[in-house]
Amino acid sequence: MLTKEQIAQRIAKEVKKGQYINLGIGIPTLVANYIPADLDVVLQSENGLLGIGPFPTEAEIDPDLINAGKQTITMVKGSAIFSSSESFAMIRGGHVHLTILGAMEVSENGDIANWKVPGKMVKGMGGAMDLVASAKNIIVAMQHCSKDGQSKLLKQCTLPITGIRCVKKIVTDLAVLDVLPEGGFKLLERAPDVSIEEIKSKTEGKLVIEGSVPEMVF
Amino acid sequence: MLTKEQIAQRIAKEVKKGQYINLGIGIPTLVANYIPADLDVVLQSENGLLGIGPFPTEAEIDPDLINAGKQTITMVKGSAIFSSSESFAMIRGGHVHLTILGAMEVSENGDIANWKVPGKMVKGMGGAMDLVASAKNIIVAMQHCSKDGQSKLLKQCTLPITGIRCVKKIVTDLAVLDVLPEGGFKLLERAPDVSIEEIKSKTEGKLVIEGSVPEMVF
Amino acid sequence: MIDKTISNAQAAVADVFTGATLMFGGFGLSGIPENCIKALLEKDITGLTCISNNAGVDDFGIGLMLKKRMVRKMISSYVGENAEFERQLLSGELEVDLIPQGTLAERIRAGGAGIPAFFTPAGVGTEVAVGKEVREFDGKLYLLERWLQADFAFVKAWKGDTAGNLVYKGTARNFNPMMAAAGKITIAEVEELVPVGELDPNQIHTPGIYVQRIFQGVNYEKRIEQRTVRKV
Amino acid sequence: MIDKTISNAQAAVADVFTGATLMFGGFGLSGIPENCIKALLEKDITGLTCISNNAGVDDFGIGLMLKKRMVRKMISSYVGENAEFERQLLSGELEVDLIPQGTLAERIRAGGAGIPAFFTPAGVGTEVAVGKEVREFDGKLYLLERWLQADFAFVKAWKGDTAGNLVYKGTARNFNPMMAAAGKITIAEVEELVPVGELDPNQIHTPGIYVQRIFQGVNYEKRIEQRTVRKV
Repeated sequence: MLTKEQIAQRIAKEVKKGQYINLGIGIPTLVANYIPADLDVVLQSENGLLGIGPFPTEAEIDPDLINAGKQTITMVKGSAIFSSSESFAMIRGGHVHLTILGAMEVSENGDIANWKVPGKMVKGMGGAMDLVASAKNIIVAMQHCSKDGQSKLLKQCTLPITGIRCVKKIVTDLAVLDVLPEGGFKLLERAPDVSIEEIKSKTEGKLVIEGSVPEMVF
Repeated sequence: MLTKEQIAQRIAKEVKKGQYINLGIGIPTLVANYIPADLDVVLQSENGLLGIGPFPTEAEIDPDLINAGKQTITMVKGSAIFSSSESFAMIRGGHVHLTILGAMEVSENGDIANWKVPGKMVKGMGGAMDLVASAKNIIVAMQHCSKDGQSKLLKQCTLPITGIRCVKKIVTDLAVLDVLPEGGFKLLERAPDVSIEEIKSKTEGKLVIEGSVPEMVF
Repeated sequence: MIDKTISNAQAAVADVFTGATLMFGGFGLSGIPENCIKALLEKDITGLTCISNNAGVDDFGIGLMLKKRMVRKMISSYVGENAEFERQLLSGELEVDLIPQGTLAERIRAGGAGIPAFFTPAGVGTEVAVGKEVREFDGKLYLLERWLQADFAFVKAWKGDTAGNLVYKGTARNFNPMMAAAGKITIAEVEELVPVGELDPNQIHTPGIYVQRIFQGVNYEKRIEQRTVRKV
Repeated sequence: MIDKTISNAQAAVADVFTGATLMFGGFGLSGIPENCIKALLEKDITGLTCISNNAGVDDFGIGLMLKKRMVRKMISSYVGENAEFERQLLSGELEVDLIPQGTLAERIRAGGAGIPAFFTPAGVGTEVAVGKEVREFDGKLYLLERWLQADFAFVKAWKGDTAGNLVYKGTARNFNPMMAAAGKITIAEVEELVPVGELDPNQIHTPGIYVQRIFQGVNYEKRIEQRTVRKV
């Protein structure tokens, strides 16, 4: 089973040179730590920044410079600041190459649920619905099962969904899976020491296995 | 009968303090010469400038600073530059208080025709259709009759129209007229030494005359 | 150019009325019009509809207006960093309209730009789509969304001139420029108010045409929600 | 950040193909991508659809592409400062789609912003409305207009950095920022190309995300159409 850091590390391998990337809160944020500098990627923050840098030192803190998680940040060289409407024009227009975000459920046709749990206080979808409706490539980082052991890879989402037919790839603590255009989770890689049987038993949606399924290599 | 300069001078009296104004090509451009400086109006150029200044001296000419008529211009203090989409956002959003433009025909319900003559080379509407569809107040500056003596204040436009029910006021070489919400040209003022009879005979559309019609005062 | 300076926040908000629709710039607590919010808190008005990406925190920003029960409805993309908010929502005192952040930004932009409606893909197939027209363009589904406008828009800029031209700083820009254009009356508070001619016309973020009143704010707290630092 | 520098205009336009849809920034001759137009003139391509507010003059700008009969269709708001243009139009060699300037600007902005269609009042009741959906919102009539996108967008900026961030100067900005966002491949030519870090992030007009190739142009003529001076 992968740790959160390892999930992030594995997702980082999906990143290509020169991409513009939006990272969601949680595990996706950790991905930044594993992207090699020579890939020259640019991180977008939907509150209006291209070129997120590392967290600031105490001396560098600027209340006028935060990320979408409201954390203080810095800018890298070559950054650009813009308004929220320009930011989502960028997202909606398909200019952001890759969106990495967490999920509570993903269905076998690529629907994602990650914003609302009936009966709990609803905080809002923020930019998630815009991101999943528009990004060219969407990778989900999540645990394979919920805390009470239920599969999060489902035939159909049970929670209110954030977007339809949008997730392209999922990296969990157990596996890497593609969402097939015709529906179904195609098993690409296993986490070290995790058996295909275990993944089968923990995937409620249709699991497609073709040929051998290698262990992830880090 | 008014000269073009006098038409411009009369229109300038319609301008109110602090207004943002878009001036079309021709007589409307001349209006700027008659607006008192203490009215603090701001002239908008739809190619992306608020705050048109006087024409430049030879030394001041900058090819990167032109008006919508493609003439070299200068900026006044407090100007702002923006893109064409922002410029028409401003126009379409009703932020420009007053548009003054020329016309080939105006109908008694406020339709305007000023962009196309069938059989002649069509150059395009430029920003005229956006301006007339959106401005809060539209004043037309034109000759009362065409060169061949036909009235330009009509029951219905005969030329392809630029916009419907938009003209609020007309200043011609003969008269100042309001376009009534219920239709009809209400005669407000006569040019010096022009009789009501002459205006009647040269206005094809419905002319409304109530009470006395004073001569213009300059 | 006309001088749009007003003496202070109290004067700027004097005519804000019960039941008005208000827009507030800011993302989280960054770039919020602190002075105007404080001045509104001194007024005896209620039943407000507030359009703001977030709803402040319990003891700062719009959260203080919620606590004083001035707000009837919030239109936001993300709320509830705020316990009083949750209480009022559950008790039915407060109504909330949650809107995808990009749709919120674009609806406000449309309000300022005279575009009554547009199509966007965000929310297709979700509960956000309920009651909305869905249309296919080039094989993809989109929702029809309407513009948002406000009686008063409150924006915060870094610098401004007396003609209302504004320059923002960093990610404190966020929703401020669109809101400036979408308010019938737009009130700008700035950290530094300068005479016309001092700001470079090429570098204006919000042209003064959108701003009806401007003043230099005082005592900016600029509270940070998530102070995150790296070890050195 | 990735370096988007390309050696020169010839290399930048190498893959522009016959039948492509192209956007050109500029208003009149101000802010046009002079170097890219020259490089396109050297190519053996035809059947182009050109989206540009104007169509140049007989011996400069897009006018030269018309003269070489590379253009099948112009999409513009105002054309015909140009005799050859008129001749081709009357002979049927050239097709022209005339669009109100604000609608043109917004359709391009929509193309970059992922908005497939929007409502605008410009053209209601005129021949521009023929064949278009008309809908009433709040008592006013609007037309439904579609986005515009291009295979290649050519933009001209004052300064740019190697990551593609652009800053324009004066009214040479005009259509350039929206077109930068609406091109599948956007090629920016700049008067001065600087290393990343030299442009203030707060003052970028076009963020580099929209730009795929950038180069420093040479020999800018910046021809003036209406040289108008005042007496001193």
